[in-house]
Amino acid sequence: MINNIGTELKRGVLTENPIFVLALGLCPSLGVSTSVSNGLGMGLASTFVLIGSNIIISLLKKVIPEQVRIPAYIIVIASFVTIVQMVMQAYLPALYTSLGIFIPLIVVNCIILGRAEAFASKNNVINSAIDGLVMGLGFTVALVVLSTIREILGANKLLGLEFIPGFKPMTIFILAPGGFFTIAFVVGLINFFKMKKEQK
Amino acid sequence: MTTERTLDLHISSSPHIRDSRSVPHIMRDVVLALIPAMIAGFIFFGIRSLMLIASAVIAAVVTEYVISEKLLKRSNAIGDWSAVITGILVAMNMPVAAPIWMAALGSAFAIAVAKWTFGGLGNNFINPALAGRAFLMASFPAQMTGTIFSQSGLFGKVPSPLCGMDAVVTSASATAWGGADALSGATPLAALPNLISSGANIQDTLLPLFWGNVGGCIGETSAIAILIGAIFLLGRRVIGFTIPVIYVATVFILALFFSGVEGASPLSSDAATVALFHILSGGLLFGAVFMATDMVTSPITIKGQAIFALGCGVLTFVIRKFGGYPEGVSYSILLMNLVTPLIDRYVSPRVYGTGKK
Amino acid sequence: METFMSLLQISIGAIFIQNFILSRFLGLCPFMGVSKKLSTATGMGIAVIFVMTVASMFTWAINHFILEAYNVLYLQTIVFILVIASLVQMVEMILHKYSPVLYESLGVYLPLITTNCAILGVAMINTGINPYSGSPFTFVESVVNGTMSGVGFLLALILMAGIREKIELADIPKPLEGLPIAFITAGLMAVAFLGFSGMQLR
Amino acid sequence: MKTTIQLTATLTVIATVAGLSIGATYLRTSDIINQQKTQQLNSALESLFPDGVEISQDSLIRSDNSVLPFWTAKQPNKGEGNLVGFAFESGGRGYSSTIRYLAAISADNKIIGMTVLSQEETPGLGTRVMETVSKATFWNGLFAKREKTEPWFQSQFRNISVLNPIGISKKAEWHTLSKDQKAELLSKNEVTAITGATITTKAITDAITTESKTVSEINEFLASKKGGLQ
Repeated sequence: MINNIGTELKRGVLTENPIFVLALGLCPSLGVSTSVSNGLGMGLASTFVLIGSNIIISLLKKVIPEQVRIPAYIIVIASFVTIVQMVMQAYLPALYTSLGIFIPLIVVNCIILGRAEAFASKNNVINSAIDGLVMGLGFTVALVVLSTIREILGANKLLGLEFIPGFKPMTIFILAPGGFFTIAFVVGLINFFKMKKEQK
Repeated sequence: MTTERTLDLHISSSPHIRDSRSVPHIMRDVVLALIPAMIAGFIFFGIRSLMLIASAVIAAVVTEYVISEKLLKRSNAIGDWSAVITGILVAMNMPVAAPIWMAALGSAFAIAVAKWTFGGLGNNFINPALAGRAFLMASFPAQMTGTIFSQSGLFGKVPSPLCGMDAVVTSASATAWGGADALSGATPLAALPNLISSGANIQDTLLPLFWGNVGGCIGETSAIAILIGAIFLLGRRVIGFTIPVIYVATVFILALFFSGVEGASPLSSDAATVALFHILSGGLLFGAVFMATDMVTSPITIKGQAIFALGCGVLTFVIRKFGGYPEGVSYSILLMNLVTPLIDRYVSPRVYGTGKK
Repeated sequence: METFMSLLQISIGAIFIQNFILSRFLGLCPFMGVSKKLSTATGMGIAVIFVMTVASMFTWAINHFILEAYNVLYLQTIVFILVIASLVQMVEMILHKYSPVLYESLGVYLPLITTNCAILGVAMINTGINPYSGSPFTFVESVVNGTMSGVGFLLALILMAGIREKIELADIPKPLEGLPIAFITAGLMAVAFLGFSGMQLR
Repeated sequence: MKTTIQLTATLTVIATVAGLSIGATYLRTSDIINQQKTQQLNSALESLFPDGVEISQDSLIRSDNSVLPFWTAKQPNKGEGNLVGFAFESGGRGYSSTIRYLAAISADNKIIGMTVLSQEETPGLGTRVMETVSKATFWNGLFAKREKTEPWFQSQFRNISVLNPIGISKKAEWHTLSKDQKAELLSKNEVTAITGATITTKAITDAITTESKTVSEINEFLASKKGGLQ
């Protein structure tokens, strides 16, 4: 039962962060985190799909028979993704182009099916919606953190504008290896602080 | 190339120990072996080459010290000279005109990311110095290859010293090659057809390549200096013959057979010249002697080493001929580093770790 | 000959240059999950090659003869994922019935593959433009692209598994244990694979 | 048996509802998407030609029976010789993608402007064909109005001749050069390479050089049309 939205937010963003803690949805988090605008766009699009699919699946939880629940969930999720895809193409064409195939791939983002299976199929509509929101925000925050680091180090830019005049960016950070290094050290840092806290 | 500590518990990846000398001794030999190449770098590229090396070495040692002593509180690592070698190798794999800070950044990355995230010497799976160079290559492609500059050495200016052989131009034959601009092909051999069609004698380029005074990275300029170091290391049995000989021979043979498009028909004397050019140019000798032979990241058995060296040779030639980067040596060694664990797994006739006495 | 060369170029691109894991970031979850042991990595890799090839055939045909022909390309995402899910199911049943040995070795990986973004990824890539020719992928090209992308996946997976077995006993700093060191390993592998970038047959 | 029917029925209902909602969204967005696409093309075309010209679409049939669409730009309210130039779309194989671009050519076969429509080159290297040089930094740029600048890589093609091969200089990037150096490059019919992305650069110059055939085809077509009208 969800009572406090603050605790829930903390859960989604920090203690159960989908990317940094649960290691779900790694492909888009590395694939699109080359710039903050991409990261933010991807995060919000996924959040929308997550809220939508959580709501619908929670509504339908009594109707969908156990045996076909996974295909049913996939249909629901894929429909939301398609809707996001079309809306984005219509109103944010630049973002749509730069996110490329990672938009349709939201369908196979494990966070979404995971939340449907683990939460929405067992809880009521409002709680499922809140769960989708906080998990989506956690995903978005993680993406923004990763993409901020990568855009600054790799292009010396933030939101497409020069960040520190004169700083020589290390292109590797917007290439594939830099994505791996960035997420490795962010997770390492999180682990480090966790361990320090546990020692106390 | 491992600490005694890791030898005890880390069986599968430990190197073959040929005698009872300790790690610091072996490492010191490697540093000594690098001295001729460093001198050659100084002679041909001037004092700046030594500044780059110094900057890289200091950064490597400081990084090693901070991580091992301060962050991880492990005290036995710093004395083994391996950080010094990594620093030297990173700098020697850079063009002399690269900014001084870049050498420091590259070797700091090599030590911190490629080596210490895995727990230090003996645990890394990839050659740290090459990882550092590849990091710089991907981050600052302009400074690591493209820009044309002149640098005064003791024997006058070296034209267009593009690291990793974006274009090799010897002082003597610069005009014959049509100047630096005409040569900005993707590989050294891309420049060769021009050379052949212009009627210049390719053989004239071989001697400068052998002695030095050609463009390129600091460490790779003089073949003779590298060979002196190689003979020393082989004599001290720090490295074996297998890797360097097979590596170089593979590239030579491939060039002999597949150099047709460069204007020379296979197996002709022209092809032999082109093949020699392949060996003497770029970082092949330097890589084969100092980097492919790294005990931690190359296979344990002789048979495994032969496969490793063959792979390096093939990849080097393929990248030089078809690749987007000008030079294939560092990437081919890095790629074969990835394969080393598999080679060790499947080619292991002897008991792990004991090596041959 | 020309066709062969273009297929070879597609293969080199799919395996080395645009490696699904090390360059495109597709299929990372199974990559991190099953790369701890060489045997499981090999099994998973082969299963992925198999499914990718079959999925490339079906999705290309469906895209070309149904979605494009009836101008309903906007249904692509939902149709593809359903096709892939049922294909995986079908492959599982066929293997179970006709090749119990293969089923024994690949069966456990098949359910994991439905949500592997590499499969949907390759189906989506096949609907686009072949970067080496500048025109849309043909059927043969898309199947080759699918198979070879799977081979690239397998290659990255077994290299990773070999390295992970090697560093298993390494004295890795505590905060970096587990996922972070796997990412750093993958990052260093990606650095080495940069050596293939821009490779072109000429 | 009952369960099978029930399962199928549920799935069918869900799929139908899903299909209907997707269809509904499609009907709402498809027009906007199409509008977006034409608008993009139009604004790209307008950016290539000087202000106030009339752009109209035309097409010719090539010798291999394929249709080549192109656009002509005319100075309005002028009689003879009012043709400013024409534009066509083309592409070249880059480093990791096909680079589509739109080129506008003047009556004397020089490039009026070139703009890259789509590319998927390596971030930080090849994608710099789209890079603009701007003094705006993150710190002042958030509040200041963003000026619209043309990517420097594309600017350097202005006045380059299409009929002669286009050379590549690797000395320094165009935006760092002085006025004299830029003029010298232009006299040699050269553009500068993006550092570390020579393949991308060469893809574009090669593609334009190959299109010199298209340029003369369009020229001939326009000349014959003019002749036919007289």
